[in-house]
Amino acid sequence: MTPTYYLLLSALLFSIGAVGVLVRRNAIVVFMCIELMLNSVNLTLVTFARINGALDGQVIAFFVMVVAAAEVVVGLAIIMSIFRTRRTASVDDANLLKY
Amino acid sequence: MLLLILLLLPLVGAAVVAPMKNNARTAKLVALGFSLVSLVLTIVTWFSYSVAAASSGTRFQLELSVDWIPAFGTHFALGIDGIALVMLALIAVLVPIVMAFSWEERIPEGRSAAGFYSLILATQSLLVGVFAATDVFLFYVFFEAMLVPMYFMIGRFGGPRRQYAAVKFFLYSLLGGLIMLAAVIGLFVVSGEQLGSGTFTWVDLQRMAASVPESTQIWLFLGFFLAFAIKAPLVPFHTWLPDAGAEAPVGAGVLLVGVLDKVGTFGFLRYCLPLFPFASKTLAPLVLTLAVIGILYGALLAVGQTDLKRFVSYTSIAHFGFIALGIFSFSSQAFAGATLYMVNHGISTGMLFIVVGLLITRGGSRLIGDYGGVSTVAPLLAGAFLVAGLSSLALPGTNSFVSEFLVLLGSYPRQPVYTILATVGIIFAALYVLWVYQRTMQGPLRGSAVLGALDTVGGPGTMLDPALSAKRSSGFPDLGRREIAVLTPLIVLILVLGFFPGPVLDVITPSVVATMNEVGLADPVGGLSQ
Amino acid sequence: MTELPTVEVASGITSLAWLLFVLPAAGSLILFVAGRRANTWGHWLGVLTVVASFALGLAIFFQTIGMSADQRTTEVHLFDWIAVAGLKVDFGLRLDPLSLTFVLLITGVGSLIHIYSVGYMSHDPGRRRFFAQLNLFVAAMLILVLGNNFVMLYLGWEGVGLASYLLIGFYQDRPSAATAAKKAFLMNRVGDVGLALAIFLLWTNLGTVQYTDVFERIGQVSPGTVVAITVLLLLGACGKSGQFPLQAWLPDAMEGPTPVSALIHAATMVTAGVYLIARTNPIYNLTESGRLVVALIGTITLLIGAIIGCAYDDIKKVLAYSTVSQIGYMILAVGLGPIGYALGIAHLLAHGFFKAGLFLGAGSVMHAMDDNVDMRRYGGLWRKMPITFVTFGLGYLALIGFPFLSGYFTKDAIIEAAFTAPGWQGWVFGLTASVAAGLTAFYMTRLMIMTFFGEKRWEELETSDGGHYHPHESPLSMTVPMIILAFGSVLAGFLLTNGKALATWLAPSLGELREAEGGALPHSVTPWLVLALSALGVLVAYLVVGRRPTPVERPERVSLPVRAARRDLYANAINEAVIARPGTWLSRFLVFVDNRGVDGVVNGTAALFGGSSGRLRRLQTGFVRSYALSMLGGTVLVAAALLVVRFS
Amino acid sequence: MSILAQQAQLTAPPIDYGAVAPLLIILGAACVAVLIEAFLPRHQRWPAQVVLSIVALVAAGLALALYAGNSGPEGITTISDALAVDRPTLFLWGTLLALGLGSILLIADRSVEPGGAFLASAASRAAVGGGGGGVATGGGVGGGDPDPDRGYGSPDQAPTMQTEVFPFTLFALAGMMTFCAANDLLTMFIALEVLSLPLYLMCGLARRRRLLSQEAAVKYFLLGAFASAFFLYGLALLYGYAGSVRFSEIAAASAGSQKSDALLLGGLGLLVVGLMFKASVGPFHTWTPDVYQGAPTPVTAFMGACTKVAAFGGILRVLYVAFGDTRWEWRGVLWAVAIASMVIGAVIGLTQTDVKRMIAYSSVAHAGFLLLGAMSITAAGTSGTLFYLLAYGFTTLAVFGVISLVRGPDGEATHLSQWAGLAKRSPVVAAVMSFLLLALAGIPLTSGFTAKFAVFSAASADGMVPLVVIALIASAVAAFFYVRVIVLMYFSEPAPDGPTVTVPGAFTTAAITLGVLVTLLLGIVPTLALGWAGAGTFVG
Repeated sequence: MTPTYYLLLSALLFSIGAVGVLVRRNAIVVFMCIELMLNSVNLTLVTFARINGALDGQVIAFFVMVVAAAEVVVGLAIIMSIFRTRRTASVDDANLLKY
Repeated sequence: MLLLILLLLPLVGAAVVAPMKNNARTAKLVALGFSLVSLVLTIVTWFSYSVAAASSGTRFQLELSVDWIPAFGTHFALGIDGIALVMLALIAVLVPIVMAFSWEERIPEGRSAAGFYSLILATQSLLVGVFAATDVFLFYVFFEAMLVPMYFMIGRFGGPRRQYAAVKFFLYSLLGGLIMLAAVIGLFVVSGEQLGSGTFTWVDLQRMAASVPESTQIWLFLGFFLAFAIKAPLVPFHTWLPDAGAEAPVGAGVLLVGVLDKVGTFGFLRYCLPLFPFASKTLAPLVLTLAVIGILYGALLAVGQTDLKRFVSYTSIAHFGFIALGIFSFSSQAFAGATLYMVNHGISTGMLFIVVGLLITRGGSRLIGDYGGVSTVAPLLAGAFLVAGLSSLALPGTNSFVSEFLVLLGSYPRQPVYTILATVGIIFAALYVLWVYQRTMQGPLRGSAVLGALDTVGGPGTMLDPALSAKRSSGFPDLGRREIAVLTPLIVLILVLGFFPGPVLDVITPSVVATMNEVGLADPVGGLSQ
Repeated sequence: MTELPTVEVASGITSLAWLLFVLPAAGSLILFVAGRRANTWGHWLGVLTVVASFALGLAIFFQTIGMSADQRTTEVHLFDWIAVAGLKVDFGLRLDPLSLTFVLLITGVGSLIHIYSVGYMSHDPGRRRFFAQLNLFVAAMLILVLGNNFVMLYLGWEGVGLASYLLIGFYQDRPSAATAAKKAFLMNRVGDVGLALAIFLLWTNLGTVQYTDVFERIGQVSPGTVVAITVLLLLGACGKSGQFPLQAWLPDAMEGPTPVSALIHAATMVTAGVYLIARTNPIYNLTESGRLVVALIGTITLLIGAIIGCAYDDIKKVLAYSTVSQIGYMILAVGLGPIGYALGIAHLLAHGFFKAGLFLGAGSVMHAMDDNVDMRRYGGLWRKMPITFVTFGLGYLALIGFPFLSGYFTKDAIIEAAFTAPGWQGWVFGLTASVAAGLTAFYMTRLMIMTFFGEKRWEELETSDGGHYHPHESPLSMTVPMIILAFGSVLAGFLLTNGKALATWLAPSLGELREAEGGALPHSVTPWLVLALSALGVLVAYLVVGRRPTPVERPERVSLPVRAARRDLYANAINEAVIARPGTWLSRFLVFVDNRGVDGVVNGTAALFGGSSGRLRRLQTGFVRSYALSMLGGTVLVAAALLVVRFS
Repeated sequence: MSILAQQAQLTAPPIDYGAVAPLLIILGAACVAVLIEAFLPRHQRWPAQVVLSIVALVAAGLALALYAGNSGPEGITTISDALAVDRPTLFLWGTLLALGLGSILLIADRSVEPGGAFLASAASRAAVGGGGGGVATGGGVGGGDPDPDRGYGSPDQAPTMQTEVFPFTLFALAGMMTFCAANDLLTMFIALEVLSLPLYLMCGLARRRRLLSQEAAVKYFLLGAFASAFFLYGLALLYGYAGSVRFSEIAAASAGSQKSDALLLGGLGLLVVGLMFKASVGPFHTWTPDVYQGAPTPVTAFMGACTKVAAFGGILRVLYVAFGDTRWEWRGVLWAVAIASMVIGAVIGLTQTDVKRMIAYSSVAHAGFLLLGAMSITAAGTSGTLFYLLAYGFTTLAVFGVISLVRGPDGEATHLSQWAGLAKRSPVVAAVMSFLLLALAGIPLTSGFTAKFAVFSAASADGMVPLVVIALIASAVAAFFYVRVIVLMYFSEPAPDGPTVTVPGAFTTAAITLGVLVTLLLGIVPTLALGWAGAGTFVG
């Protein structure tokens, strides 16, 4: 298999993630879509590392995972807090701030 | 050094006066004191200025230059030529008069006289900076900064639509200023290309002017021109002036129309022409067209006004047309005329504004239709109005005649068609002045403002009964002592400069001759007289 | 080419010539500044300064007349007025026979009228102001005639315009006075534009505005330019002298007090146009066509004035149109060139006497008639005011050219000269002038009959304040000037033309008076023709007016020509329709354009920004997903654009 | 295995501690702050945190000054080239530290609002009591809190505040410092997250208006994460293109250009989007108004000032070092972005009715102006942008400081109508605000003018005259809304139940004074700062 397929796959995943952010209402799901985007990038990185024959890509992917994990902690905390005050996790309900 | 003191003194005054909110009288006295000291210093400056040196080629005198922002090649550089000197003199004369005039001005609720006087002093300082700067960057800084105190003067102390007028004034000027900033930056960049390192020093930029590519000149010229055209104001960039002029308190209006707007025409003469000689010559027809349109259009609009202060503003638009005509006609006489016109217009329109202000103070209305037959109850006021009006229509023997005549005479050889059209404008000038005079001052007593003021004292009756007219005049009083004191210096200047403009012209002439050289043109009629 | 006199620096008493105008100017200034304090003595100061000026003028005159003809032109340099680079405008005086003649006329007649005014204005609360303005006028008029360059001329020119404006509008509470004053100033300004442009042309072509230099170098100028200059100067003259097409202001100017009409709008200021053309004769000498235009304008005006004069019932307006007409004669005369300059000036002087006298007489009549000016309400006054009647009558006879009185010598000389113009011009000018002379006799006779003869129509009428008329002779201060002027009316013509006294005296300024030769009619015929026409005019007037009672109310059913004449031959209507009303419309339209159009663009731009801002901010919906969409969209655009830029 | 072999050779990279000392001090302080939060009794935390933060900032500043004074104009890279400490870095660090100090002062102030803006609520007390540990969010549960104003702790004790905000600030600051010193994309990414994550949390910390605050946090977080993903994808593509994430190697690779430019440009595009998001450049600005409005004002001040500095520091470095040679490929696109940003900021700002939102749009417009400087890959462009950041940061800081002073009965009065006639009630505050607004408008004798001049002249010199003209027109349009506030404050009559102006405590006063002074000084005598900004350029 040529590495290009992996690149295409990751691009596809990235797009799915992006579209998911746009179409889903639940904050958690939106957030998971973003995680999907991050992970698709990991795939890209690893693929490029493979193509280039170097390890940097993989190393970067690890970094990304750690960052993503940290992001999850913070993100969930924020989503939790808003869920507690509003009793909903729908991002569309949070639109007091506009115009 | 003298110029620096002249610049800083009013600023110090402004800072001293500003906190005296609770003691209006002291504040006024202190402010007046500062302005009088400035006047004395300006007189000293006048005599320190050497006409002989200017004639022998010294471009600027009383110079002072300190490095300011080396990264931009800017200097805090002051210096004056004859043109700047007469403008400084105009400021120094007008400011005490404005202060004395505003002495009993009704300050709106919640504002303090200290604030107003402080703003006048601040404006004075910045205006001195504008005229005395010999560094383009410094000039620009003052050019923009002077908007701020004027903005506050209009917005805080003005008439009913002051917010609109102040914002319009500020934004319109700022827009012009920002476009000029683009040109200033462009000039800096071009000077970097031409001279190796960018500079803002006027003299260096002027020296480089001839070698700047023509298309570049045109763009840069347009940038400067637009700002100055808005400030001056030339038609069609004038609509802020009637609003600002009408809503500004009279004192601020005098400074606005009398001095602040002159920065525009001063800018034409000091910056547009010498720095972009090619563009100035190429685009002169455009400017002249605007100028002539301004003369006729402004005059016709002045005829159609119903508001006294707007009327004065529109007359100014016509006058600025004459000044622009003189500047873009490229002859020593026209230049000198335009420069003198700046001074004279400050005096005569300043006086017209003040007289109109006195009228409004008495009648409480700005509408022309609310006045009539004022000369019956207040003959001195009517007389002052007439003197100011005659000066405004450039009657020979008044100051404005000399300048208007010089402008037209100097313009004719190079621009006969424009000059003929402009000359026709003097008929309109007579029309608007005399018509307003007729409607407000002549005829039987009429108009709600006049009758209203009188009715509060005595009932209506035959007006020729002297006893009754004395009684009436307490409702619509004639000029008081303070008011006479305010107007007298202006009347004296109007007459003296009408018959003896020599000392002022002597100061101006070397500088306009230098400007002619910088533009690279010879006088069209110069050779014939030999 | 004219032979130009040598110009010398003034010496002796002549060097004091500046006092001539400084005295009245100072008087004026003092009266203005002193305010009410001067109410008791102000008028005497006014009289004194003008009389002193007159005395000084006489002294200078006698000194000058004692010198040889080629030394009579002198200059006094006071100071540099306007000097920039190549331009140098003197504040300087030129004293030569022409200017001295005018100085004497102005200060002489001026003195008389000042004295007259002391009586005439004695009941007016504004008398001090009146004398201040009258003094101002004398000063300005003297500057006008004394200046040694065109700018000084212009200074005086507009200065007298100002004085005229102030004096016409003297009765400030009368709206009609204010309107008339404004109209006078504006129409004068139209002329002033011409004068100004002429000055610009001279400067452009010659680089100077001094008379001496201009006259010396005018030969270098191309003929076309010379014509332009002469026509522009004529425009100036038309404005000031009430000539066609700018004649309409002069009759309205009668709103001013009568002494003003006498001094300014009859004797002196309105003749400034004649002075201007005479003064610039070296320029006019160069151009045949320029002079032709002048003569034509004069001819048209003298006819118009005479025709309209026949129709008015207002005594001052009749006299005003008579003035218009007589100045037309003068303009015609100077338009004839070297054969006419001196004749024009001679008629000007004679006219100054008799017309001033007539106006003062009219003032006296009005004084008696409670300021009523309608001749239909006069009648039979000769018994009540004999001095006025006699002096007025002498002025009348002088005006219609009664043999051996002033008009006979001066006006007939002009008509005679007019007939000598070449070709068709001789016929046109000569005949028109002759016919107008007949008309003059008609309207003046009509005026005399309606005023002094016939039944006393004022007896049954009430005055404006409800009382009855009590006609009376005027006080001495008024009658003495009238008597002196009556003497002038009788004698001036003979003295001036006898042995060509005036022409010889003026020769240094105007060149030798050339004898008119040839022409349409033989010289011997002309005086008889004019006399016959005048007699006819008198006769017709007697037949039409004198033989039947004059209705007190103006008959409205009159023939077309009368109707036209009553409406100033539609001059005002034309001005109104062509200039005033479109001007008002234009002004209103421009105000609209400025508010809605120009300012509309400004405010519209602001509104555009505001409106688009209001719409755009709606895009900020508050939904996080739409934000994400806009980010994604932006991203796609940026990425796509980058790639497109690279790969296209 | 080669990996093991490499491992055997692995040695710690050399670190120039002198150069990175400021960064380490801040990071260390942040860690200490966490420990304080964990171990000190609640009533001692505030003084301890404040002292720690200030000391750390001052110490970092001193370290920076020391290093800057001793090192030459050439920069160095350190920690295996992960960080570049060059003159722009030092300038940005200095700016960040100073702005950070100002922000800390604003955040620490407890006098403006009793207990400070981050007062722990009764609900979170319950949570604390139950769980024992500090919950990171200040919001807690329970919208229907009966007495949100009541103090925390013992009844006689002054209300204390949620002191977690201090470590957050320090961490964010450290992230920002790393961000603008980052010499490769990975470091940059990490730094981006380090600076972002605390900010997300800080946005949600508002004590009052909890709903708004939390909404701002959610929006900021989701969109921020979304943008991070783009950034990361760009990183990946560039890695694919250059085989490295180091700027200098990307530049070198693009110079060679044997590979597909699609990867380069695609990567650049996505990368730039991520950066633009942080810098709130339109059209990636959509979060800005909402978050600026919703976040507690001191946090907004911190965000508005410091994030802008960090983000543009990063943009400058990326564009200059990594993509300087390919500028002709991307400049056109950035032109469009800059125009969009200026127009969006200036135009939409016109009709805003909330002061904080208005300043947010103003920041969008300013981002457009800044982009002009960042796009001109010249020394003048760099120094101009740096100077602009310094000037803008202080002005913004002071503006939000002033905004936090104007309060109504229910908290900050940010609606413009509440500002009517403020000059009458509090002339000093109105004057200060007017001055700051004029600075934002770019009136001469304020830093705003000097900064604009520096940036625009650099842009003109680099051939972007039309853009400069557009920028100036946009400035004129934007001036309208600044002027409108002045009009309201000075020319309008005050509303009868208008807001009061709190007498600021020493901290807020100090912060505002600092901001105003810098704004004024940079307007009148900018020479020194311009000299620093132009002292050297980026190293690769």
